[in-house]
Amino acid sequence: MTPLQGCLLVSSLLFAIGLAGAVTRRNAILALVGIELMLNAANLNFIAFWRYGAHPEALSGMMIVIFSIAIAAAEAAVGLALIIAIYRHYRTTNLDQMKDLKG
Amino acid sequence: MSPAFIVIAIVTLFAAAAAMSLRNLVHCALSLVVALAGLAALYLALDAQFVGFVQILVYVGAVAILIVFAVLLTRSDTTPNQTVLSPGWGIGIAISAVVFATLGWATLNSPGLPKEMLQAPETTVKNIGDLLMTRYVLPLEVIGLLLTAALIGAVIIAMKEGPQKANSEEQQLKAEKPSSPPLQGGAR
Amino acid sequence: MFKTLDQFFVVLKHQVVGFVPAAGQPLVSALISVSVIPLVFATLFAFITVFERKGIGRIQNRYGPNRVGIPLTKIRLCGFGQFIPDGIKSLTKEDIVPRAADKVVHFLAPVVMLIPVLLAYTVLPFGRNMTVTDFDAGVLFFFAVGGAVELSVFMAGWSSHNKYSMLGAMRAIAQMISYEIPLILSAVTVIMIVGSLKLNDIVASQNGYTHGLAHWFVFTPWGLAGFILFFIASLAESNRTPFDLPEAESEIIAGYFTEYSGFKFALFFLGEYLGMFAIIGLGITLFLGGWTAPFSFLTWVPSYLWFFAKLIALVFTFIWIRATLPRLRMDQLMNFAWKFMLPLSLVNIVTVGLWHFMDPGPLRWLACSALIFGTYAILGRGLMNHQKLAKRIYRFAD
Amino acid sequence: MLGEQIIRGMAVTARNFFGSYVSKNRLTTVQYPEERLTPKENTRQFPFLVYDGDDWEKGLRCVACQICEKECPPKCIYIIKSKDKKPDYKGQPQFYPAAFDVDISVCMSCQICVEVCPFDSIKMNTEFELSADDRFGGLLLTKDKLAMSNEQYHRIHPTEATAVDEHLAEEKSKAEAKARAAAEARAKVAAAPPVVTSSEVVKVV
Repeated sequence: MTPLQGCLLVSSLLFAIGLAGAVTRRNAILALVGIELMLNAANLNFIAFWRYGAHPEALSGMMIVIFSIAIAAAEAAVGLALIIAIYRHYRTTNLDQMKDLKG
Repeated sequence: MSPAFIVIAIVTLFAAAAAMSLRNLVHCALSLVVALAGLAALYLALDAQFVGFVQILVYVGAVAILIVFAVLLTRSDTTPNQTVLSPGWGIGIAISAVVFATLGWATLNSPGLPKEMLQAPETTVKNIGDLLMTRYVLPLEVIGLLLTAALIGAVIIAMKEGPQKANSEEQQLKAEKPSSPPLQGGAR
Repeated sequence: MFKTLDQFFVVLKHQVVGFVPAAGQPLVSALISVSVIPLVFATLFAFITVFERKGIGRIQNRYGPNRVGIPLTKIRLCGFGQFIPDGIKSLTKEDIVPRAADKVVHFLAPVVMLIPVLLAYTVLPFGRNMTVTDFDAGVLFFFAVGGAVELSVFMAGWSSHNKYSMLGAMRAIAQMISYEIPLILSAVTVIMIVGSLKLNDIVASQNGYTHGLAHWFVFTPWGLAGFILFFIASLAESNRTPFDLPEAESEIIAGYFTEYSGFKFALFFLGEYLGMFAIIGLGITLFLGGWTAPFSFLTWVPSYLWFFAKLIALVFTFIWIRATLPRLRMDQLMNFAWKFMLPLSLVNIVTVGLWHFMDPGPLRWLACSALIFGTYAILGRGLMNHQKLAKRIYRFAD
Repeated sequence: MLGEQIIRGMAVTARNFFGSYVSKNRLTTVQYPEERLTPKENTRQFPFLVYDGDDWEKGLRCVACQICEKECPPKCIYIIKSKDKKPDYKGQPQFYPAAFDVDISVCMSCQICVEVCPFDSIKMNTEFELSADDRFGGLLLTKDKLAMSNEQYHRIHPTEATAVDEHLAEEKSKAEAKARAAAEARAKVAAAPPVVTSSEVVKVV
């Protein structure tokens, strides 16, 4: 196993953990946490490929990760704002009880 | 792979698993912080210093606090005796296991992956800044716009509904004591 | 002679490392650096606690502690031995953990507080050639590890299962996040001028003299504004009066460390003071020229002495402010951060751009000063207009 | 202008800071064990028993009437009345306390014992350094520890002690005048046929 494969395996395991959490947990906040973990797994992939790739001096992988972190922060802010707004309405963060989006 | 990398990777994965499986939401958030800090350490091990610091600044400093605040703001008393998992949790676990198997198989069997690490490139903050201002200037502007939109959107979504309610409260107070001047210096 | 004095510690470390076989040299070098910093700053902390008590005493026309000197002798040292009994007391006290507390998180919180604070010291230049690691993104590293302190505050407040702790933690986090923005924005001005996030580069660019006066950034209009903004924000970041709402004794009985006692409380106390020194050290590096001397005829004084002299002077200003100003109210605190500090620091960034592109001369000075001062006057007026000070009326009490 | 008042306040505190080093009379506190303020005349801490003359056992004014024991709200006074009598300052035979204990760990310095004492024998002390290493015995003041001479009483409460002395002297002179009158009457009775019955004499006394 080469170092790059090790990085990729770690990132795919992280992605699987995030996916499992996002799909199985009842709580909306934890679903969001799972999505964050999946995003981070993708970031790790980018960094690994940048580092082991043919042209690390181009910094392209790093750039994508910087933008992706910015997007993830925005996503977390909006997602949590949505969860809080829904909580105000339904008094719950349980995803199974948020079945209708009529408002 | 250096032993440090392996140790950090194991800690990160365990923390991530804990973040997804613990019962107490605050514990979940705290183990998420450990996982994210571990990822930052992985970035440092891969010579991506700037990204590692940004990861800590954004995730540990901001996103984790945001999640913790959300957990505290949405505390409900009904959850403890219910299960923490959705009804179809078996299928979810199976899907993610399949995803991991596919990704792992693809990783281990791809022929063209580079084997050796090249000489670490000079990645000063100055280089990153130059690139952001030349080649990536359009994405940067778009990100700026997105962040502004997200900021405004988050504020509007999470804002308390109804200034009417606050008004009615004020009117009630006024009706209670019509002659009294407005409260000054007191807590609102 | 003065040169050797200036480089004394650097040479000493090289000598010590030279005794070690070559394989272990990096490790020993790192160990020396890592062990010296906590030692020096813990000593400074011990000294500052007494200094603070004495200073506040004098400001309130009291003596302050003046009894304890060197133990087992009659030498009193004006009471500067007071930290010895204080330390013994807090280390030997019973460590009480509430029954309802989350034991693991309760235990981890002080540790999580102290580690990032100590990490922050690794990038500060204490003297010429005296930096532990000079990261390329030093300022970013400093702010990144500073962000982890909020987390420990939350852990302490949440795990105590006490409403006052929780309130204090919430106040602390809200305050720290709000004031981190003007803090970073005021540091950005310096980074824009220097063009580097490396703290040694920032010091080097201030290490010059015109007519005997140093090129410190605080001697420019934007630098002065930036320094004052940074100073106020660092007061809030280190939870000092008048921004000490998170640990307001009279309102929420010491806030997030209400349920801490003994050694863990001492760790929190130490972490708070070390955080204060670190952020002051950053302010010195960014605006006050780091270890450089203010006048060219004073350059013979060893560089680290300048750093610590500036540090102690600023800490004294903190103490002076603590003894002068009362605590703010929560809404005043937030108003001040978002309606005054943030716009002013944004205008300050614009001013730095103007400063960068205008030709040197009195016109540049005039334009930049006018821009900052005008904004200050307008924002200050807006802040003052909100509060129509009148006699307080108690509606329900009488 | 924003910040103007802050600077003014900082100037005030700075003036205090430097002024406290320059002028000693700014410092209001006293370095306690070495120098101490003289207690105010009406300070009161815990009770003591006044005695006249040199011998405290003989001169104790207390007659063991036990009024203070009954009136004491926290019940910190404990008195045993003597079996025999001895003459008081007026020369009359009176009981005296065989034991008189005040538990100052219980005493709340209310001064009610002083108010009720008809013989001006219990007064309040100004002594406050009463710490002891024994919680029970050390804070229980017995008769010998409570006794304090009239001169000492004059030293700590001069005005009050003078008033008390005047009052006692008046009482004494009155009693003496009365005794003289009674003696004269008795002499008259002895000379002339009895006019006053013996029961009336007793009443007068």
